[in-house]
Amino acid sequence: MNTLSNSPLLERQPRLHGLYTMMLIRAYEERLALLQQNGAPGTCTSVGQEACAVGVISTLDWRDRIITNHRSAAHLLARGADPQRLMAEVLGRADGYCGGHSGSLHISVRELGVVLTSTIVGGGLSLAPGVALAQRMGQGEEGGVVVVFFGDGAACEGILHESLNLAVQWQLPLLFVCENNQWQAYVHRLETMADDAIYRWACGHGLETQRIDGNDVDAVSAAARQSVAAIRADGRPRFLELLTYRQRGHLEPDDLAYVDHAERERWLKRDPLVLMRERLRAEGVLQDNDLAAMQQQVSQRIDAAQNFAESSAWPDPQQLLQHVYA
Amino acid sequence: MNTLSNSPLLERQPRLHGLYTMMLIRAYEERLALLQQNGAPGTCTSVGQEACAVGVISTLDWRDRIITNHRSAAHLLARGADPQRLMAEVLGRADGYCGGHSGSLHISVRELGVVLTSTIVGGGLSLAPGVALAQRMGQGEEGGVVVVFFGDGAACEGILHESLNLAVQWQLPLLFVCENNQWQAYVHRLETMADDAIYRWACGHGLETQRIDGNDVDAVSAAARQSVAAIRADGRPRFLELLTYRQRGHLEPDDLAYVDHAERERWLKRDPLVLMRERLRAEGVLQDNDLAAMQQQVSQRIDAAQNFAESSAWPDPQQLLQHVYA
Amino acid sequence: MPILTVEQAINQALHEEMQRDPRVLVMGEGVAKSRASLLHSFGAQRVRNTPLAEAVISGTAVGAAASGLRPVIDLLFAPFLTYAMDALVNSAGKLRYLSGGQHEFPLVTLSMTGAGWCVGAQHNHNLEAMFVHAPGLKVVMPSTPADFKGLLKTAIRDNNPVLLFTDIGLLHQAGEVSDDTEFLVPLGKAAVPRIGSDVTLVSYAKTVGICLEAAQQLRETGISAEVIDLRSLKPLDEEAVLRSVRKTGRLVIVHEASGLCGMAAEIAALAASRAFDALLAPVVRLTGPDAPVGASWALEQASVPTSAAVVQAVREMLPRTAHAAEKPLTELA
Amino acid sequence: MPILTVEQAINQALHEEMQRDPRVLVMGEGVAKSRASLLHSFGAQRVRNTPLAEAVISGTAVGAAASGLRPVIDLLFAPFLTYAMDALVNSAGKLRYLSGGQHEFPLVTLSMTGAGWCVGAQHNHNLEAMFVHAPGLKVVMPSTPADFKGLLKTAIRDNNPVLLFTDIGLLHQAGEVSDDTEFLVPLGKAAVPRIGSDVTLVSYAKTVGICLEAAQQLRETGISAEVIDLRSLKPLDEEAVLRSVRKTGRLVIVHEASGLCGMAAEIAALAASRAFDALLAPVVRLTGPDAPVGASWALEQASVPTSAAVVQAVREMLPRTAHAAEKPLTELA
Ligand SMILES: Cc1ncc(C[n+]2csc(CCOP(=O)(O)OP(=O)(O)O)c2C)c(N)n1
Ligand SMILES: Cc1ncc(C[n+]2csc(CCOP(=O)(O)OP(=O)(O)O)c2C)c(N)n1
Ligand SMILES: [Mg+2]
Ligand SMILES: [Mg+2]
Repeated sequence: MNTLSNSPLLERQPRLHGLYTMMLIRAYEERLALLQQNGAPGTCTSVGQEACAVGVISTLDWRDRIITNHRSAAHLLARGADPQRLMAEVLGRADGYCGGHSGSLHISVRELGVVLTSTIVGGGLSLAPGVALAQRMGQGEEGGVVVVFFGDGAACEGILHESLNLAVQWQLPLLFVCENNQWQAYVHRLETMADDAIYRWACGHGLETQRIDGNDVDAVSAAARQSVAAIRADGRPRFLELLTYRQRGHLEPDDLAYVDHAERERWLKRDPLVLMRERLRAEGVLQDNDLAAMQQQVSQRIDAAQNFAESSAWPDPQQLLQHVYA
Repeated sequence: MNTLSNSPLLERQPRLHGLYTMMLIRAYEERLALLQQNGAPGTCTSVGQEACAVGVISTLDWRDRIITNHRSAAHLLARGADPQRLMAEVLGRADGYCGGHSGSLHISVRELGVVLTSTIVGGGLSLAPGVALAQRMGQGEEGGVVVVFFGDGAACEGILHESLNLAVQWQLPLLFVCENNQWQAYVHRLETMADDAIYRWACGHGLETQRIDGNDVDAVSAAARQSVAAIRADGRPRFLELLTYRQRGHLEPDDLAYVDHAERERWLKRDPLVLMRERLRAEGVLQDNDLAAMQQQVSQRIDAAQNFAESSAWPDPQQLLQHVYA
Repeated sequence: MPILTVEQAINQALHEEMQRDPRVLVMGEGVAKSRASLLHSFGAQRVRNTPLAEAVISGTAVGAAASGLRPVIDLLFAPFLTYAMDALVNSAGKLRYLSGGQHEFPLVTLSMTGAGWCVGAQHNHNLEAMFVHAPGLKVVMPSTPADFKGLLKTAIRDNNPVLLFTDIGLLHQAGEVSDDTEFLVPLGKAAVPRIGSDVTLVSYAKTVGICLEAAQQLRETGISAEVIDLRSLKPLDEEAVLRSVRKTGRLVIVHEASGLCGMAAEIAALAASRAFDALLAPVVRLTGPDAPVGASWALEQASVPTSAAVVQAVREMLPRTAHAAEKPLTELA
Repeated sequence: MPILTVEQAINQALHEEMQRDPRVLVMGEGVAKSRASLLHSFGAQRVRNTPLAEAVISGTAVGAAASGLRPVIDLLFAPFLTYAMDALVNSAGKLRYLSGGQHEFPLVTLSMTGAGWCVGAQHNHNLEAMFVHAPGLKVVMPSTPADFKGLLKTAIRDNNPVLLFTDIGLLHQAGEVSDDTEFLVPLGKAAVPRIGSDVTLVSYAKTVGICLEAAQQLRETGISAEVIDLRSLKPLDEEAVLRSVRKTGRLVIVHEASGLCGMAAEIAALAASRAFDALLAPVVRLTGPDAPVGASWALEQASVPTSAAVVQAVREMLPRTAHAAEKPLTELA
């Protein structure tokens, strides 16, 4: 299939490609939310946070490894995961990336370097130093960097402290990316942390930290590019706090009854897709017909994904004990 | 018994009393180290750290609660524990404060407000916010403060982060006291933490922190007095890092083969007992005959403690199941 | 009597006990939202949202319990208890004993698990047996709305740490629940929701329903099954199990948790040592597989023992006439 | 063959495997001191002191294992594993399955426990059964220096997470240990250190010695006891147990861990379901009490099953002539 996603246009214009990926993520997750209303398993969407995933992951190359969590679709799609196999996994089908074993919450795709996804909040923070240690001890590609994505809620777990201390002390090539989306399931983060900032917790460990507008994909990728380059250069960890907002519920369906709507409105005005689209338009990089073509392709791919997923077989319950042990 | 410890001299002179308590602690722990050579269970002594315990605890009153750890003798004796019952406990005897169930590692003495001692490193940090919450919710004496003692090693456990965050967020009347004695069992702390300071980890949580010379009992008590007063006033937590040095081994016996002797020598020159003794002498507060009397009384009490402990009965193994449930 | 779901029964128990005793408080991630009615009635001091930090949530409960409060903590899903193990196993379970009886730990943990939400093994892991194995704790896992209410109320009044596990599959199940504020179900007492004489089916939580279904099906072929709902796993009502096994001579234990060192092992061992002479047939364990539970609906459902499997196990047990002859099979066709 | 203590056997196993495979590394609090010879041979990259932070030590091992290394972590005392439960139970045990088999977790955890140091329940807690109950893990608890070496080497080569528990009471016990670098003991194979025909004593770790003592004492009164040392608790050598029980008809299981949902329950359940027809007497469990272990020497010692108790249990079992008559008691006085 000669898709737009590997068309010369998008290749020439990484920022256009970034916008396209954000659109793909958005459409993918909104489709899943829709399917959920018809009985598919609920998912944790990252609608509103697409610039974090795309901004950071666009700066990585194939040597690098990613660790994600329950809210992983954006990270996976930004890394090039196939929406078909992803959606099949969410629906618990045999053709999913994990054969339906994972469902939406723990999807890892080893061939893409998306390793070790844990839905235990903070789980990824415990695993990441080991992946980075293996990297450093010659098990990965030379110069590879490990990126661990986690939320502001995960930052409250003690494992953040242990993970930071170990990464700094052992000089591990690890980029901590905290997507501070204001929410920890149904609790606003200001209810769980006295300070307004997560990066200050990291500062105490003496590593370089930055706090960035997580809805501005250009800003995110600039910070990530700089951090990743620094890690490649000296092998030491860095920390990014990305300020963003979870626009949809914690887990579909979610009536958002507990949400401060004024706050949400403010963030909706800064929707990362709209911000980027308008910026690229203003810069003359994005033409209306490109946008239409992108939109059309996104729809096609998501339709195809749904088709693929829904027609994929269920895993064979006879194989309940397969994959328990190596 | 009309002991010196409640003599008018010591009462008039709290600093003399402080010195006396440090001497008592030192003698008690050195005696246990000696007994260990004859088969008594090994103990974790706080020789060299006496000023931390005495400095902090001298500023508390009976409303207050203390949480300690495996290295608790100084805290207990500073709080007024009876060396006889303490030693009996260490020897695993029925007359020990915990009926021999605890041994040296988890001694709590509820009647003294020394509650919930855990030998799991970091255990006390997990329990302390709850004790402080009960205090705040009216279960303790009005205005009571909770003090949790922990080591630089415990500060590496993730629970420090969780405990600090909760205490700050919930505004708990809790004083965190980190006795940074340079050692984490057989590992020097500089091998486990990149930064030289523990208080900076606490700073990130936005609570008032101080770093104090833990071998100077006057400095410790001044800082503690100020912190405790502040907590009583506004009910919010504070943090003290006390810089000190573990002069003896982690657990008796210990050949100290792994120790940097130059560093140890530097610290031995700043032995907290010697520092205080010489200061009080120079100030004219301590006379030679007072010192001799104090020394004599300390010896008598420790001899009596040993006698008591060694002649105390073993707990009855028939009662193995007593005290499992309330 | 009013009809409540399990969820409502839990809330009612919390409400009544908070009303009765001002020392009771509820803490956990989002409890002030998930139990908004409690927040409304008792305020933010006693219904506390916590940070995402299970280790300190549970440690705080332990510290508070020893200091005069009676905390109930909601840890959401059972696998998250792995972060709470030091506080629960090393502190709550041991510090009373190690202190020679100085402290009491009146605290309750709530958590959910089991098949039903297709969320996979990091949410769906029936690990109650780990806490049964640990000393100093109590463990309950009820199967009916009434028992949820009555056991939770008793747990809150108990001076020891009690873990209550909620089988997700039961959350919306409804049943009669007394609104008597003194309605209590004692810890350590099994229920016998069905009396029978040919075989004893021992279970707890959701699989009690499966045993009852199986018993009904067996009845149709003339086999009389007794169903025991343990309700409380620790303390365990050993006598109820032994009494029944001594009567029926046959024992099938059914639960969703995996088998190795699980409750079924404990019950089987109990029978093999203390009802040995009464046993007429090999003891049968029907449990979840010794595998993590997959998220896919197909895998999740296959991890739960079915009534068909129970029926089959009992059928295979009954033709054993060597011993069975010694004991007439009541109403056997 | 050379004589080594358990401690030395462990070190030798680590040394040989680190020599053989550069991906093997050792991490833990103070390992560079406690295993100085490893540090000397393999350097600070592969023998790593860690901060005091069991959660991230174990998580790091899991992450490293999935990424091509073969970590061995020393977590010191078993109760400290409570801080490592998420990494071990939720990650190491489940993430292979949940990923549909994409990852392997070749890692080993070492920890000690058991009576002997008068340190109380926060150091002395035999909680191996918790990990037997958890899916996806393997658990070994050897009793001889040779088995420590052979099982540890096999564990390091295994592509799954293996927990090796060391009974403190054995640390300084010495025995013959092969210095063949390919000396391996398979996981999942029990040993039969004593063959007998009247009763089967099943045990592991330190209490194997107690069973052997008891067997010796029983021998003097003409009773022939077979002793099975499980060595590996998961995978479990079910056949070895069943074969023996089918031969002797009598089963006593002995361990220091407490009983409820422990290994003895599992073994008893196994016999009650799969060697039922062979059983001549009630199965007996002799375990540590369902209580935390006190530090006092007097309490600690009383928590360990004794050979006298084993002898007595067997004696009480044997006069049961009703069934015993069916089977001649070899050499019974
Ligand atoms: C240890 C643990 N506690 C609680 C949960 C339930 N839970 C899942 S996601 C979530 C919120 C996490 O917040 P954050 O880390 O900020 O990530 P976000 O969902 O906002 O992306 C919670 C409480 C869990 N999965 N694991
Ligand atoms: C969770 C846990 N890990 C390890 C140990 C073993 N241990 C006991 S004390 C100690 C050192 C603690 O260092 P620190 O907190 O600085 O206290 P210190 O001993 O210096 O007073 C260690 C490693 C333990 N008891 N608990
Ligand atoms: Mg968040
Ligand atoms: Mg220290």
